[in-house]
Amino acid sequence: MPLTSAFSIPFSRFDIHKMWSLTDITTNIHDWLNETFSPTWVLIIEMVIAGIAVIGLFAVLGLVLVIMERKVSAWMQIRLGPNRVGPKGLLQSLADTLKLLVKEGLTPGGADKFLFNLAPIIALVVAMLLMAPIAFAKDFQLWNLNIGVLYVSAVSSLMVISILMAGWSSNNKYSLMGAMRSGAQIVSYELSAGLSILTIVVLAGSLNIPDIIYSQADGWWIFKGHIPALIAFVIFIIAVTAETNRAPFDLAEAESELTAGFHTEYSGMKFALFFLAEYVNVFIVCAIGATLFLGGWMPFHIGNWEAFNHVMDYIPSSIWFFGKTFFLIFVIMWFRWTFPRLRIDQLLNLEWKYLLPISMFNLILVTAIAILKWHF
Amino acid sequence: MFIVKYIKDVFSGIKSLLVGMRRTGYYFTHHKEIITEQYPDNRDTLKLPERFKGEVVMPHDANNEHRCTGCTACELACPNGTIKVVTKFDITPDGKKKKAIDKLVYHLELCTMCNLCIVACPSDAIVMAQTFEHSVFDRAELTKILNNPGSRIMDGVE
Amino acid sequence: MTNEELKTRITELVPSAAFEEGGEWINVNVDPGEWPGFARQLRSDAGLQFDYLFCLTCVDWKTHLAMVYHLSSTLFRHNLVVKAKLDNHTPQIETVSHIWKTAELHEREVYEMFGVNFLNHPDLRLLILPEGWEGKNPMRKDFEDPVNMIKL
Amino acid sequence: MLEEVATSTEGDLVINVGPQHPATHGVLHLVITLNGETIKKVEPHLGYIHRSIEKMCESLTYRQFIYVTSRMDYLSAHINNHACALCVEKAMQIEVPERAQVIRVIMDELTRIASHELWWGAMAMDIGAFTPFFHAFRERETINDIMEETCGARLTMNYMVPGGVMIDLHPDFQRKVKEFIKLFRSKVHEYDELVTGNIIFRSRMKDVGFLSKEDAISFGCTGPTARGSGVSCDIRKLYPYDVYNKVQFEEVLETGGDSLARYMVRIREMHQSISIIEQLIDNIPEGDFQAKTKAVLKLPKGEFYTRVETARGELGLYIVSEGATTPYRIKFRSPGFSNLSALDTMARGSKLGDLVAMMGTLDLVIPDIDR
Repeated sequence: MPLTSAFSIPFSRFDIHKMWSLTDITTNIHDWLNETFSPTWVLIIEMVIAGIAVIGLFAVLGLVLVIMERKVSAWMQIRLGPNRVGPKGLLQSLADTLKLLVKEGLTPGGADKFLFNLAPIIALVVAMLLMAPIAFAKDFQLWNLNIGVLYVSAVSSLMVISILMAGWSSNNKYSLMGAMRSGAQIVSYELSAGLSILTIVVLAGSLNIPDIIYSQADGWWIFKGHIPALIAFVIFIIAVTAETNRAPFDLAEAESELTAGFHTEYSGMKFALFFLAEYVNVFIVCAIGATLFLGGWMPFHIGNWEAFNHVMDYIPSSIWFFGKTFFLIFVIMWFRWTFPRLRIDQLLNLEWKYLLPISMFNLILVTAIAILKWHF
Repeated sequence: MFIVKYIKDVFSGIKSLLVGMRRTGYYFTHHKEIITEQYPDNRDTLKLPERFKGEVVMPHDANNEHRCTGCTACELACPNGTIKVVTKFDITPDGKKKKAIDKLVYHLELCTMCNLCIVACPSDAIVMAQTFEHSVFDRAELTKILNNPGSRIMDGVE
Repeated sequence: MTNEELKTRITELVPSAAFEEGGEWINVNVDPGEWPGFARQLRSDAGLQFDYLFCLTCVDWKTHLAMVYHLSSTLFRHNLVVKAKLDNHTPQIETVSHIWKTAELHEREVYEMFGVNFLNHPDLRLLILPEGWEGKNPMRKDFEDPVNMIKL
Repeated sequence: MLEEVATSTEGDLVINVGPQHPATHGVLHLVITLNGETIKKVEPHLGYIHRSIEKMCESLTYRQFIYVTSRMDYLSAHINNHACALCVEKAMQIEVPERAQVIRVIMDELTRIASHELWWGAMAMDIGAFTPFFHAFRERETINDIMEETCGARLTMNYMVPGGVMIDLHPDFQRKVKEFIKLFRSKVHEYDELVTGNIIFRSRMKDVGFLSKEDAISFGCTGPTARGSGVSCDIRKLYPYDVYNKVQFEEVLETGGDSLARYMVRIREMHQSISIIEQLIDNIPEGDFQAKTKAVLKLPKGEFYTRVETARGELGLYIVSEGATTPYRIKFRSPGFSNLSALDTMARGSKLGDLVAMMGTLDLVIPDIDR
C-alpha cells in the first residue's frame, strides 16, 4: 500500500494491511534460496524447513497443551497441579515425555502386530496433515489450498481409521468396544460439524481459508452473522469436542467403563503418539473454529472506536490467532472438567435428534441471510 | 406443544450446564480456595493431634526409668500378638527377688493402632506416639524393643 | 402380630415346631424336611407375610450344623428366627432362593463355608473361595490351615 | 426386543469388570455378558479381599473383636464398632451413660456424612465428572480431622468400647463440629450446581437401574438402596438404639426406584444427619463417657442379634455365645452383600455405561461385601 494513502486516512477502520506481516520474511528466504540453488533444491529445502517447523510446532503444542490441561484441571479441582519440575512445574510435561520415551513399548501377544504399530503412526500423520492449510498468522500458511476447509474436514475424518485400527488390532474387548463407539460417534458428529462449517462457507462465499479470514476484516462472522452464526458456533464446538473424543464425549476411552478404551493396550511412545495426536487434534479443530467464526488472525475491532482499533492493529497477527485458538481450547477443557460423560445412546440421540436438525435448519436460515444480504 | 417443549428442553439443559461451568470457573479464578497440602515440604509445620495413634512407645525419664511393671496386661489385651513381654527377676537391695521386664518387644508390623494396650495398662507405662512415617527397607527394623537398654522401673510404681 | 400370636399361628401351620425360649425374638426349630413348605407359608400367609429375610447363616455345633434364618415382615414388623438342624456329614436342605431372592448369594456363601448342600439351588457354585478349592469348609470348627491361620 | 436379546446367545461378548478396574472401587469382579452394548447378565465373583473376619472373631475376646469390624465397611467404621458395642451391652445388660450415647450418635452421623461425601465424589467420577471428587473431599477431610483429634485415627478409629466410648471428647470437638456444619451448609449448594442439576447427569441417572419395591425387599436391600425404591427400612427409626428416639429426623424415602432416586436419598440423608448433629451438639450431657465394666467380658450363653443402620444399610451382628470370653460364632449381615445381589436384576437390558451408574448408586464397599 502506498505510503501517502496510509497517511490520507490515518485511522482507517479496517486497515489490516498495516499489520506486521510474516510475508516479507518468507519472501526473502524464498528469493535468497532461488538465487543460490536450483529450483528443485529450493523445493526440497523448503519442504524440509516446513517439515521441521511442523514437527517442532507439534512437539511444543503437545507439551504446552498437556501442561495447560493439567493446570486447568487442577485449579478447577481446587488443587495446585504440577509444581515440581521446572519453574512452577512448567516442565512437567517434558519430564512425562521423557518418561514415556524410555518406557518399553509393549505389543500384546495376540495382537495384529502390523496394524497395532501402524495405528499410532496414522493418528500422528493425520494430525500433521491437518496442519497444512491453517493460517497461523497474516499470510503465513504452509499450503494455501483453495479448498482448505473441505480439506480439513475430509482429512480429520481419517482419524477414526487409526482408532478403529488400534481397537481392532489390540485383541482386547475393551479396546474393540471403545473403537466401535468412537466409530459411531465420529461418523455422526462429522455431519453437524460439517454443516456448521458450511454456514460460514455460505456467508463467506469461499472454501479458501485466507479468503474466509479476509471476509471478516470488517467484523468476525460470529458477530456479523446474527444469531444463526452463534448457533452454528455452539454446535461446532459441541461437535468437535465429540469428534476429538474429549469429555463429555470421551466414550472411546471412558475409563470408568472401558479402562482406557481403544488405547488400553498401548504403552510407552506408542501411547504418547495417541496422546499427542489427541491434543494436536484439539488444537486444529479450535484453530479452524477460530478461523471460521472468530476471524483467525484478524484483530478485534469495534465500530468507530478508531484509537482502540488502531491499538488492536499493532498486536501481531499470530498473537491474535493463538489467543483465539487457546481460548477455544480452554473452553473445551472447561467442558471436560465440569461435565459428566454421556451414554452411547444419549450421545447419538443428541446428534441425530438435536444437533443435526438444528444445524440443518440453521443452514437454511443462513443461506437466506446470505442471499438477502442481511448480514452486516 | 411439541416445538415449545423441545426448545424449552434445549434451553433448560444449556442453562444447567452453564451453572456447572460457572462453579468450576469460579474455582479456576479463585486460587485461595486451593486446599492442597504439600506434604513432604510441610513436615516442619505439620502438627498431628496429641491423640493421634501412630506407634506404641514407652516414655523414659531423665534417669532412664520407665513405669512398666511387666504385668503383661498389654500383651493380653492385644488382639494381634503385637506385644511380647519378656520378664526377668531383679534382686532388690534388701535381697528380695522382684519381677521386672527384661524386654518389651513390640511388632509394629502387626500393630493396628487400636489403642487397647494403652487402655489396658494399669501404670500408664506405654503411650501412643504421633509418628507416622514408618516405612523402612527391612521388615526386621519394625520389631522394636520399647524399653531402653539398662533402664529400670521408676520408684513407687507397683 | 405379637410373639404369642405368632406362636399360635406357627403351631397351627407346623404342629411339630419346637420353640426355644430366650432371646428377643421367637426361635422355631423345624425339621429340614418341613422347611420348604413352612417357608412358603411364612412368605404367603396373609397374617404372617415374612417378606424380608435379613440374615441367613449356619452355625457349626460340632455334632451337627444348624441353619439359622432371620425373617422379618416389612408390613407387620414382626420378626422370627427359624432354625433347622442338619446332619454333620451330609448336610442338605431345600433352598429358599425362589422365595427370598437374597438367599441365593447367602446360600452360596454358606455352601462353601460350611458345605451345606442346598437342593434345587439355581446356581450353587463357589462364590468367595477360589475356583478349584479342595479341602474342608473354612468356617467349620475342625478346619485347620497351618499356613494362614496364626494362633495367638 | 428385550426378550430376544435376553434369550439369544449368539454374538455374546463376555467381559470382566474387575478385579482391577477403575469402576469397581476395589477388588470386585463382575463377569458381564453383553450383546453389543446391552447387558444380558451380571455375575459377581467375590473373595479377592476376603479375610474371614467371622472366623477371626471366634478367637478374639469381646473387647478385641471390635477393632476388626472397622476393616469391614471402612467408611462406616464407627457404626460397625457401634453395632458390636451394642450387642455386647445388650447381652451383658450394661447401662451406657447418656453422655456416651450422645457421643456415639454424633460420631455415627459424622461418619455417615463422610461416607456419603465420598460416595458422592466417587459416583460423579464413575459417571465421568472428575471435579466433584475433589470438592467432596474438601468437606470429608474436615470430618476426618475432627475424628483424628478425638479418636486418634482418621478411618479405623476403634473408638467405641462395650459400655461407652474409649476416651472423652476433645475440648475442641463441639466448636469444630459447628464449624463443619457451617462449612457444609455453605458448600452444599455446589453439589446441586455441579452434579444434581446437570442435565447430562440427570439423563444418565433417570430411569436407569430400576429396582421395584418387591424386588428390593426380596433381595434384602437396605439403606438408601431400598429407600430409593420406597421401602421404609431405616433401623434408626424402626428399632431405635441409643438416643435416636430422642432426636427429630425424617426417614428419607423416594419412590422412583431408579438411580436418581437412590442418589437423591443419599443427598437428602446428609441434610438429615446434619440436623441430628445440630440437635445433639449443644446438648451433650455431662457425666461419664464409659460405664464401669469388668476387665474380662463374658457373655451369657445364648444368641444375640443387633441391627444398626450404617451408611450403606442394615448391618446385622449375630453372636452365638457359649458363655466363654470369646464368641462361639459371629455372623455379620453386611448391607453391601445383599445390595450387590440386586445388581443383576437391575442391570439386565441396560447399557454398559449404565452399569457404572448403578454400581455408583449401590455404593458398594468391597471389604464390606467380602468381609
